[in-house]
Amino acid sequence: MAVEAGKRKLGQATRDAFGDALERLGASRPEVVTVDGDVGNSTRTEKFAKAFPDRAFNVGIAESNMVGVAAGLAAAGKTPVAASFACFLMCNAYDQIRMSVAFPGMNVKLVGSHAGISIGEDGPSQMGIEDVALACSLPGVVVIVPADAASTEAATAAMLDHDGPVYLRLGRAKVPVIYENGCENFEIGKAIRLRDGNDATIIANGLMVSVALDAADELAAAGVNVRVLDMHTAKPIDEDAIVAAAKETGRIVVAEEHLAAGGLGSLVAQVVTRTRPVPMEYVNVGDRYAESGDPEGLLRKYGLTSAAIVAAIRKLEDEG
Amino acid sequence: MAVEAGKRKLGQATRDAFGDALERLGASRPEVVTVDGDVGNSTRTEKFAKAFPDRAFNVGIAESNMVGVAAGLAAAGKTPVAASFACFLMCNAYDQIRMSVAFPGMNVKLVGSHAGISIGEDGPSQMGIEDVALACSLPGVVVIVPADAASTEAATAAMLDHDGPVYLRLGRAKVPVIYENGCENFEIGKAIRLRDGNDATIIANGLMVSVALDAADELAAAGVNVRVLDMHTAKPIDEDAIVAAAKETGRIVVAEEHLAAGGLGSLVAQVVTRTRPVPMEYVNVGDRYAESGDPEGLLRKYGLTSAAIVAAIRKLEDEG
Amino acid sequence: MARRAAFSSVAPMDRLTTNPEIETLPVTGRINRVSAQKSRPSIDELKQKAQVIRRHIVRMTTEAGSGHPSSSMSAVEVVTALHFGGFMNYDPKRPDWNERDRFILSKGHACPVLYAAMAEAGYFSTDELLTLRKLGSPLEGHPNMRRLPGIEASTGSLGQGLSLGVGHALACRLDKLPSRVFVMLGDGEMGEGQVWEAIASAHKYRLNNLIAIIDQNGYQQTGATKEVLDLTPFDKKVESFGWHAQTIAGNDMAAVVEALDKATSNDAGPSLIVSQTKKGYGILPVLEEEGDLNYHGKPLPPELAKKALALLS
Amino acid sequence: MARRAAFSSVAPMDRLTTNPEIETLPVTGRINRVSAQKSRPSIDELKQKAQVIRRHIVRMTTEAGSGHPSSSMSAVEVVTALHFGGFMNYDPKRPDWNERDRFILSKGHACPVLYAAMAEAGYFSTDELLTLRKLGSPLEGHPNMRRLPGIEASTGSLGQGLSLGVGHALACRLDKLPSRVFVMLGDGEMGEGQVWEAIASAHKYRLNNLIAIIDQNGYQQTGATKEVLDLTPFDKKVESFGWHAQTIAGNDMAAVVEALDKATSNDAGPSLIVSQTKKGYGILPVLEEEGDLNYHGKPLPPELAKKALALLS
Ligand SMILES: Cc1ncc(C[n+]2csc(CCOP(=O)(O)OP(=O)(O)O)c2C)c(N)n1
Ligand SMILES: Cc1ncc(C[n+]2csc(CCOP(=O)(O)OP(=O)(O)O)c2C)c(N)n1
Ligand SMILES: [Mg+2]
Ligand SMILES: [Mg+2]
Repeated sequence: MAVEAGKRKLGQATRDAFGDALERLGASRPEVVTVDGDVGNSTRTEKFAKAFPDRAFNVGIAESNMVGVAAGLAAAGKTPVAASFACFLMCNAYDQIRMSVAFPGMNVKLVGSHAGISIGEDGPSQMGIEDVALACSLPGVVVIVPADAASTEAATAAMLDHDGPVYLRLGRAKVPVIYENGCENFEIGKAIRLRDGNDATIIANGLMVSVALDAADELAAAGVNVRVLDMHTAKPIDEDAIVAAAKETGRIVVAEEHLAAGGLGSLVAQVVTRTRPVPMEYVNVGDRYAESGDPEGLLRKYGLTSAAIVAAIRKLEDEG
Repeated sequence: MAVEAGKRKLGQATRDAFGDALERLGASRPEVVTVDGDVGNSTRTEKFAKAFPDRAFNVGIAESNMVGVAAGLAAAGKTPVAASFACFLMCNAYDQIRMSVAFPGMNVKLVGSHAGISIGEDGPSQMGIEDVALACSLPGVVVIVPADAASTEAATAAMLDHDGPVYLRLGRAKVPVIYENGCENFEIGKAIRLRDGNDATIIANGLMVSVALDAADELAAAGVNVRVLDMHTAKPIDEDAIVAAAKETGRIVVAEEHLAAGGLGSLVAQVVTRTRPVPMEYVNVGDRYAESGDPEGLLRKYGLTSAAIVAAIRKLEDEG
Repeated sequence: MARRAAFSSVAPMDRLTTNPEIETLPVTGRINRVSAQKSRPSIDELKQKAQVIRRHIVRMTTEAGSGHPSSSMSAVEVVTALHFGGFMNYDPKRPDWNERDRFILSKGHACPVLYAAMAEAGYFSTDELLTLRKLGSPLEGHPNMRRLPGIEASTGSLGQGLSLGVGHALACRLDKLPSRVFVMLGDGEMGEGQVWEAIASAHKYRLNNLIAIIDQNGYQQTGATKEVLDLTPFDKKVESFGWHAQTIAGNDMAAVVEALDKATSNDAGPSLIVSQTKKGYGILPVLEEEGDLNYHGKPLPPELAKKALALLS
Repeated sequence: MARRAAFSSVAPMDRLTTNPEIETLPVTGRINRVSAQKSRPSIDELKQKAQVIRRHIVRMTTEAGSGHPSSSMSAVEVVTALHFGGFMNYDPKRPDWNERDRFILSKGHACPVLYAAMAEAGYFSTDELLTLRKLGSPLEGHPNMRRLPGIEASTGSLGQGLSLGVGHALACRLDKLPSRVFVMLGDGEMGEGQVWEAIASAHKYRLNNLIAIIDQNGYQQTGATKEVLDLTPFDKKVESFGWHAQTIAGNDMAAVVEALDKATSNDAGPSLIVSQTKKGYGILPVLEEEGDLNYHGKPLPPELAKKALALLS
């Protein structure tokens, strides 16, 4: 269930960090409620639900209604957290999110766990690999893809503090620790520069942040100094950080556990072409569904590795 | 109900051209069936349904089931056309399209009418402005956005001939004629060069193709020669045409009746940055829902005008 | 039941003056539910109000040149009774007053009836009705809660309103508010699976502050519901999901008032009113002449509007 | 009914030899429906087959280290009776034979029961069962029709299978095929609105070639269905949508066979079997010992698998 940790210590899965944070933050925020679709033990809202049973609603396997109920609770002044697998939340309730949440700007917190192919054996039906594209196609919705436990904790607090709809993308597998001393400077819409460098930039989110750091380490050993940005907020995207990266490093690789279309890569590309056109490469799942298998094997097979990122940087170097 | 025709003759709405073509093509293709969600008189599948009542199924206001039934029909060898408003089809049945159509590669033809803000008075709930992003996030699904009646007719035939899932995006309003003598060289995945020029390129689809031609005319009068591509297929995208445009014209504007995120612009940007980074500008709805109003007024208010395209080209010129 | 005992809100009377037109009829939405029986306007007064609303619907959609008058017409008695028959507490000056009762028009395309009722109730001037669907007007083609205070839900994609109602009802219960939540659905709309999900969840939580009304006007967009997707009898189906249900003649004001009385005194759980109506009720002779008893999604051309208004005067 | 009269397909007998294991039992899926009554294997033979399938389920999920054995166990009798009790015509060598009957496992997470039945039926070797969920294996965590011939639908997102079944049934009717379509759903899965949309549309088209089975094992992912979302009694609800419905003891092979007999001789429209089962049936003592009668989505650890296999021998 874990993924390659590289040199980093393996920490909690982001869903676990979220579950812990929600329970903790829920204590002092009586307006927070959860709406579940029979997967609270997977998304980890279960912890909140056990602590605050009166504020937890499980509507069964009915994601459309789950989102609608959350929107109604929000309209009446609550801060509902509606959680399911990323794919069932975003795909199965998309019109409800569009019309009942995004369009009226309801203060609903949408939490999708089991994002990406790293869920492993359950296979493609349970993998959210289009969820970021879908979430970013919702005007007014903030989209956060945290990389590790500490940033998830910070993101959960930021999400609850933000006045308006938010989508938080979480993974199932344990992931390496990025922020060893917490992530206190987490701010929605502000990328975090994890590694300095001027030869190229890797912009990553979620699971791929630690993979990007591995790639940067490898390249550093070969004398290539690569900047690494944790672009935890896909929307609103940190244009300044992107423009600076384009200007100062001249090459950008975007790495994400997502389809090519509509993900972080496409958002960065639009900024780059509008501001400072530079060569880019993309490390992602491409345009295909994955399959069942062990998480590590899948990440390798579908090219979400530090080797793939290194190769992308090398390609950009070769081209000029 | 019509939109600005510029110098061009106003022709049929693309939904009307589709309805006519489907009825005609259906006669010689007994495997074609329609599955409707109570809006056949809006999508114009009604014509087919009247001609071939035994092959037309209207499951009522239930888009999820509509898509699932279509997928079952396809699994059993039929060529179902599942049609609704673009937003209800793509947004309300997205998970069904993902799991029952795209993942198993079912030969379902998804047709979304009433795309874009040019539907006018009915307002945002009925406007599909995220449908292209959603459709392009479906591995293996061909996405076509025709510009006028003739190309819609050709696209309808190409869609039925294609073995696999297709999304066809249609508009409600009458649109100017682009292909006066038909569109016989229509080919999925091959952009059509409507205007030659080397100062810049406008890549457009749907309604915005005629607006792009208006902009090109205006610029030509001022001595700026702009290439215009009808990028009717958003997926698979015509990389060659994009690379050539980048190389030969150095500047690209993408114009579409869609949100900024995940649309044609984002697809072109990814190709451009991977192959030949050049400055780009985007003319689209941005990141917001529109409102009720007359189509022309809306297109103006939301910046989908030839003036906006001209301004975008001018901006690129000024920058270098 | 606790929520009944807790009820005490009485809407201030000065709100009566918001809208000049409103004073022509002693029908208001601001009657204390507890004393509704005594102060409720007469059926005749409510019928008169319904007539006023019907005239607004014809005028505003014809002026707009698009819209759904027939879908609005069938719902007039229920919307009128709710807003002016003493069944809903609300304050047009404080649309976010948390003790208000809430009305969600899930069949959002019928918003002309709601806009007309809101104008009559004093949320905005009746003159604004004629801006329907015009660029810049908050009276959009489908209700937009962000632009028009008093609208409880942005609807237009069918099937979503009852889930919103469940959410409101749960929140009101959590906050120990006396508020009731009314949701109006179309009979065609009942084809959406989300509605059945919401029905099931309302029963799970025994939401006795939730009342759904199906406007069974017999038609949906492409034809008669019994041909497109026949879900009648609705009461049997929804009862099988654990709800209380009644079926009434929904264009008969007295029957509507009686049904709302019953529904609002059912404390066991959610309650359904199957309101059997006619699409276009009030202007049926005009539609008959046109040979289209569905007349879905189109306004009356000016000459027919004239005839219709004559029928409604 | 026309579709019955048109029936004439008899599956060739040589298919019996596809899988060596299959010959150990004279139970096959290739019996002409018309003569099913005569050539049908005995209840005891079917029970033996069920036991073989249960052993496969335990072994393959424990070997995989993940999966849904308890969800598979409850469904064994129905899946066995369908595939080996003479209720389905199919040909493992021609999975796309258009006269085949179709089985759609809408509760796709229970695919181990289907894979085991398919291996027993000769679609592939029983050895392959142990590749379940491994990278490269077509026996994915949820059924993938693109990679495993014989799988009729790629499921895993709950709620979608019945709509697919409606599509198949419509196509079979259009093509005048004698095929029947069987769809198995979970009781938790019934919360999905799409299922109710499909139920309504199956009634609209009076699909007498469609049979749905709800595996009412009383649990869904997070607990007992009666606590999470209680939709019982299912028969009353689905009957109110116009279906024929029966409720049976779904882990009793004789009852299952009798119910399938009844369902397949109902020509008026779609038919439902509410199959009341126990989640994990066959290994209940092991689950009881573990104190988890739902045991959702986890394999037995090797030592428990041993105990389970002992129970099943
Ligand atoms: C999800 C969705 N699908 C389709 C439509 C298009 N549509 C608008 S009104 C309508 C018919 C509604 O029928 P009914 O619910 O009976 O309402 P009525 O107009 O008869 O009052 C349809 C299909 C929609 N608005 N939303
Ligand atoms: C649309 C969707 N939502 C959630 C899930 C996650 N999930 C997998 S199995 C399951 C419980 C299923 O319960 P039930 O239908 O009763 O099947 P059982 O396992 O009891 O046979 C859930 C919620 C899913 N697969 N699909
Ligand atoms: Mg109706
Ligand atoms: Mg169950």
